[in-house]
Amino acid sequence: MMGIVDKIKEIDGTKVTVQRENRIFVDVEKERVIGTLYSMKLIGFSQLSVLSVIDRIADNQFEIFYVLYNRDEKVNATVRVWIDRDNPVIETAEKIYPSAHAWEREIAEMFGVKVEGNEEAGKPFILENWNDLPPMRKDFDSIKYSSEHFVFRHSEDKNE
Amino acid sequence: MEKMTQDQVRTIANMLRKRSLWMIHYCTGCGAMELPPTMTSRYDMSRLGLAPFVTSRQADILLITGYLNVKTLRRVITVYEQMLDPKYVIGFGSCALNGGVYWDSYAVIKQLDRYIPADLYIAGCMPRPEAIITAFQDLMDLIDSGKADGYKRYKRDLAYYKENQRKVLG
Amino acid sequence: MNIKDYENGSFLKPLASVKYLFKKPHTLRYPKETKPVPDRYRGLHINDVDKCIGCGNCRDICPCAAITMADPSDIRPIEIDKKGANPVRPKIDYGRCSFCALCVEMCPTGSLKMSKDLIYTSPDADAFVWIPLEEQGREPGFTQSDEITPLMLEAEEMEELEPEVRLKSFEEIVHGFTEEQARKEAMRCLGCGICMQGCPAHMKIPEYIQAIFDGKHDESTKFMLEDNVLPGICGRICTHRCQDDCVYQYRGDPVHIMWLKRFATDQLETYKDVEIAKMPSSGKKVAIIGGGPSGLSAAYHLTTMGHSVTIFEQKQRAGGALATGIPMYRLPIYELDKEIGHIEDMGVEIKLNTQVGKDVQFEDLLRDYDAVYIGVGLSYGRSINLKGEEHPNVVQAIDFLREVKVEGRRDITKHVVVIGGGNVAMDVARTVARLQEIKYGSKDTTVQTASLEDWDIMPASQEEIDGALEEKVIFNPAWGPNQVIFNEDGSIKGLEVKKVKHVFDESGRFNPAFYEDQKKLLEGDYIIESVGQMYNFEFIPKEMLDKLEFTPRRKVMVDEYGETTLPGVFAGGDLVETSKGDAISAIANGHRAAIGIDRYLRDKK
Amino acid sequence: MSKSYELFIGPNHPGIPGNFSVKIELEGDTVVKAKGDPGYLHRAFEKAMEGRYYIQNLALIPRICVPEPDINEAAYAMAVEDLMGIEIPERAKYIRTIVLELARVANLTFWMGSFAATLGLYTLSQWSFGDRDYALDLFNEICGARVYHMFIWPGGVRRDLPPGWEDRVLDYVKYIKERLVDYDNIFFKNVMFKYRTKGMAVVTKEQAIEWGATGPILKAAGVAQDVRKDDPYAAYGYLDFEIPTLTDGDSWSRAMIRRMELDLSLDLIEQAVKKMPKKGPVCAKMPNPLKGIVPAGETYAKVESARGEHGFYMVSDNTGKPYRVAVRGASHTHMFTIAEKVLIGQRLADVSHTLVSLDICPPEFDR
Amino acid sequence: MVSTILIAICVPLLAFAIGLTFIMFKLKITARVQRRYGPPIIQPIYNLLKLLLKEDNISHGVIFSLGPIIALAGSILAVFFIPIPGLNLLTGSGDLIALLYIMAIGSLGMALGAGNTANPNASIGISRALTLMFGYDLPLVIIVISVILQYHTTNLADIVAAQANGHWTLWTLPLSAIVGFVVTYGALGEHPFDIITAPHEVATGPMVEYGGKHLGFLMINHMFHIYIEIALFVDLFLGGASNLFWFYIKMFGVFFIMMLCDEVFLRFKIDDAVRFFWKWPTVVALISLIIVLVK
Repeated sequence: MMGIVDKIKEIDGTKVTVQRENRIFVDVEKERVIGTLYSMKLIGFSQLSVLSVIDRIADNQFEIFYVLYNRDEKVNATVRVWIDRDNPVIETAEKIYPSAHAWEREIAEMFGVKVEGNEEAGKPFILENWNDLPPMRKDFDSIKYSSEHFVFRHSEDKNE
Repeated sequence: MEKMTQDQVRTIANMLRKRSLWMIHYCTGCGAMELPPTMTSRYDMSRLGLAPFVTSRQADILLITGYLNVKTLRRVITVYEQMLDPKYVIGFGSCALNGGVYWDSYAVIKQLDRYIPADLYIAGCMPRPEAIITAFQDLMDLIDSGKADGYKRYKRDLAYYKENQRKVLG
Repeated sequence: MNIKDYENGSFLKPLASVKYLFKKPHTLRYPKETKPVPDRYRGLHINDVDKCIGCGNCRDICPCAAITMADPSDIRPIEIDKKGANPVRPKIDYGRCSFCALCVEMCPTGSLKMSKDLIYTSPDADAFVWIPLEEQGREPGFTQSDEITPLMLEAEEMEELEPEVRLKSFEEIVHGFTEEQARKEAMRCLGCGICMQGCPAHMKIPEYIQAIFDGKHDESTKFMLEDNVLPGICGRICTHRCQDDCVYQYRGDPVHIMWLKRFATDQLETYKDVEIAKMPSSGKKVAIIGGGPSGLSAAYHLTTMGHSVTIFEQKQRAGGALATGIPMYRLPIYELDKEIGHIEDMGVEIKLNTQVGKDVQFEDLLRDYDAVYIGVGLSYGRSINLKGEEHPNVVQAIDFLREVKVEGRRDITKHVVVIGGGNVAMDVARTVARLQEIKYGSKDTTVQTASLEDWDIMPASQEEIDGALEEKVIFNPAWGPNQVIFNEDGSIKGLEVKKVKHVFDESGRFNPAFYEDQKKLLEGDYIIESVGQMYNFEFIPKEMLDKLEFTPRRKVMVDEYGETTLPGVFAGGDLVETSKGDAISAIANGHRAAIGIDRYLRDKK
Repeated sequence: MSKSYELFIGPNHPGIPGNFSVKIELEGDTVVKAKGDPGYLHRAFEKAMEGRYYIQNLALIPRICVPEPDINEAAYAMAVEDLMGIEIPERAKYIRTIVLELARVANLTFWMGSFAATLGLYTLSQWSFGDRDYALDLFNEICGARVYHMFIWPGGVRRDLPPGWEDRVLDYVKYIKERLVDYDNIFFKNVMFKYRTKGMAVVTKEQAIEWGATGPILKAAGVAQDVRKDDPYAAYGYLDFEIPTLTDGDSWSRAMIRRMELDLSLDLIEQAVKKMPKKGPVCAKMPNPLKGIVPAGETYAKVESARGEHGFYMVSDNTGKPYRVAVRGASHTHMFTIAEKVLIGQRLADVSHTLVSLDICPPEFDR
Repeated sequence: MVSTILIAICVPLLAFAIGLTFIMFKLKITARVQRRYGPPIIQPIYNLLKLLLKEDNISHGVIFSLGPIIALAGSILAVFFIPIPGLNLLTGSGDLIALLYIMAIGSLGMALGAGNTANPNASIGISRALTLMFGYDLPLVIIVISVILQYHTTNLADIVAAQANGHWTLWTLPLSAIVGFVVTYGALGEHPFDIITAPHEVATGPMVEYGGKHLGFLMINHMFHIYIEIALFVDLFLGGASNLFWFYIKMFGVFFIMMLCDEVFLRFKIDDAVRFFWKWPTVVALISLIIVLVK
């Protein structure tokens, strides 16, 4: 496993943390993320498992993470990149990982992240006629929205 | 006299209706997971004259199998309106009653009967096949006694239902 | 399997399946045929409402917000004023329930179960909410297990000095929790707040334990000070009735609320940094007679309400029984200084060595102050008129303890008999044991107690009894004192005791009866009477004292705000307290009186 | 016919596995474009989990994938255990293995029924759904629910096995093995089955790797990738097994891979029951669920579902509730990356069975 | 005259009754093979009556509503051409040829009605139905020709009469009989030929928009259809029957074998089905035809 860690370390601008056996975290700058992913694919991380976002609202940042898998070394590496929450723009990874396409559509819808280069990101995907904040953002209050839009039965004797 | 015959016709019709209930094959939620066992050889609900049918035009019962997402609700309403009278709706499990485990979700409606009239509810999350079969039998009793009149209510209170539907569907 | 067998399809093999045409189907013809429901089935709930204490843990753990706590009285009457219980029971909305049974796992009493019944239909959407009862006749299914439970049933062990070590000095026995232990113990708390009812002061126990868990000790102390001005002291000597009510008692060890309280206050050198809301000055003056816990409590709360308060304390040290009665090994003096110092910091004036009726006149107080609070407590030992008690070696416990704690008395005889079975008697006995150990090295010394009550009804707390037993105190339960037996030289030979028939009569009143023929002699040359204390109202002028009314049990009669029948005169502490007469009760009714005085002062305007 | 027209397969359509819709564009009878339209089962799990205690999420997680709920429980529990640094007892590992494999058997029999139904063989669906029911009864015994077991939880499993359960599991394994002979006869060895599926909906090895396929799709294309082997969890590390692979990557190979996996699962159950310690704790001591906090950190826990790699990416911020949980369902990639491409060029009659052959489970990507 | 009217009423009723009992048996046989008990034996009657008692009907225009009626009328007409022991009505020279044409009316009627809906599933279903008809018509025509050549008549009653005393076409022209069986099977639309209604593909195809009374008519039509196809096969190859009992037994025997195959086979794709019909059945039918010609 350490061999692959060294290989990742050789990629420009990466900060590698080994969490435990077979789990690596790679932190990169926003500008370098596509390059890093490309290099990662070259060294064997051929499968994109998850691509999603963590809303770091306290830091006013979005953390975008790509969980990659190296089939030969049997190692999972998570590439993490922090982007500005007020202007969340990220370049698409669909050219490198075709499966990123759908994940990017999802994060565009659920977090309002703009994905440059992905034509379908931003079009309705899971939601339909949604006209509120992107729902997975931390500042979207699901319970408030529910009580505004739906009516609970026996709501008089519940404290919700 | 004419009234008598009408009543008799209705009684006979209800008797026949309850013996042949076709449910539409539409899995709206996870409660549909207990339908295959109910439909197939282990519980075999066809013993009661029930059969899964494919299109809304042919079906008599609409099963709301659990939660209803807003996006699904739109289709369910269409399906319900396409079905021919008399038609019946069974709400499965907690979610159809009051949102169930998704009570705080922004995507799931909380009360089925605000949007389409439900004739019967089954408790459980999800109701097991025995409960589903019991529910079908209860529905048959309701049909027999003429109490399963959701489709009449829908026609009568259409404005109410449409208003509620418009509120969530926009 | 060999994949080659499957490479070529067969036309005839499928036809073999036609054989099932002639076989019996495996259909379960429900409802004609049923299959057994397993024992762990998670169906509709059952609740034994008599066992249930309405703690609301099921509501808190429910992922679906399906449970509300409702009054079941119109369906099934329950015992409303059950101790350590809320008069509500879970009401379950089956339009929410996900049948996860976490409520069952979390139920501290084990009253809530799941049944084997999950077949329920109704055309009425409102018919899916009810209060589950056992009477609904469902067969129990999923129940909790003692091996695997999300509850942390075992309490943290508290480190104590070994009996051999602790006897050698008056050093505090209990060390207090370490940070890690306290966190773990605080984690156990479920936050249900049932304990708050048990606490006379109704302290915000869940809140301060949560603050301890979060590591915010000053916030925790702030919560404590809202209801209890002496949290550090209570953290050591409290009778912790809260713990008796803790919901963990049904399946495991109660949370050590008292020691958690002690831990939090111990983390703070002073309470100066604790944010305490203080109201603007009202310009009113209140006099408080007696600097015991109730007086201190009333004084502190009145100060926070903006009144200026003066305490008149007869002795050279404030604190009442805390300062004079409770032995050092339970309550070190510095802790008292810390908390009284905090009260003084808040602006309470304490006039020590000022005896009302001698140095100051009660009438003057009534005149000079807007209100007067009497919290003199039971500061005189009660005699049982024992034959031979005039002997100088027969002393009152309260005097003995004061001498040891305040005046530093260290002399003791080799064989001591303590009369009484209460906590004070334990204090005395254990103090004696220490003094004997220090003086004689425990050689040929005895200390024994004689109490009317048998083991099962002994008023002393179990911890104290255990502690005393560890320190080799000999108990004589259910032996009542008869008379003191003297040697020829006039010294005491011992105490003659007789066997107790019963302590309380049929109607539950205190009315001891003895077997007159069963007697024995407890040998000892020093007898300490510890059978109760009494008050002294000599400082109140006769004409006013006549107006002061008392309850049948000779306590001062007060209204719900602590006001006596004399206008503007309030009372609290052991003077009014009819139950155990512990510090926390005194603190509680001091607080209550403070609220009453505040109301009185504002109404007076 | 050059004019193309659109057709919605689903959501109200028996040819779709669950409440889901695929918009296909047809030219004549041939698909020229396919687009998945998810969201009919969207319940906002990831949002809801952020607002609940770790243990409360137990009620939510099995609902992420309805036909095979246990993988969610296992992956979730593994993620929490990883963050808390807990090692679960040995016996719990084996129990988890048995439960997971039994769930896989249930899921695969269910899948067989659906697959046969899309090809028009309703007899097999009737049989296999009925046979699956016995597995549900076994689940019913250990945890009191047929579908949403909520049996595997952080720290181990929720209860020890009831007496005699292992024997009943072995009986069930034996029963299914007998039944499989009939299944083979009517379906897997049926000439029509071969005729309908051979060479259909091919995902080659290169495509499978490039598109990020996992599970049976990858195995059918010739890559032996399986989380059970590559990153052993539960007791898989102690068991002896080989990952089946085929080379063609067509619908037939995928079906046969699932058929082989069924054999493998039955074998694994037998092994696990045999090797399992007969006594011992089944759950580690866990903190009070209302207060217990999980140390801050991020982790990715994955298990092998019947569809492929199923993972939970969990972020904790040192409180009692997860900060973010991202669920990776294998179907996400299989639908939006693979199915949309593979469907092009198919006949209308094959759309439904292609979707089932890729084993699309809509709740996994709707969440 | 009275007897003619009586027969005109009785024959369709008889045909309907036979078709109905076959549907009843089908449900039970299917259930048993699938290891279950299945619906009550008279379930089809409940179904039918329930459909006819549906309170409202959705129509997509006159043609849509006419479709099932045309289909039904065509089927009833076809019934009259088939000789039933003791009840021969419209039999005469050339009736076999006429029957072949009339039998198509059912499908065409349905096509007419279903084509009027906007639902693409219906149109696909219709195109499949017609394609499938093209598929099985070729071998059907060939074997009918071979039968006609064999007996030198186009009168069904004569053909039945010629097979008396056990000289069934099945024995004399076994290859044609086998092809006839396959074609009849295909025409019934059972597995693997249930392409038209395939629920998982086109959601019951032509019937997708039909409900209530229309669906009821289509169901009645289906019962007639079963009767016509099997009765024709029995008349052509199994020598008809001298009385109703034997006629029914023979028909049931044929139907039973078909049902067993129905339970164990998967569905063809439409082009495969057509290819199938044009391949083996056609070749075999041609061989049989040649045999007849050579004889």
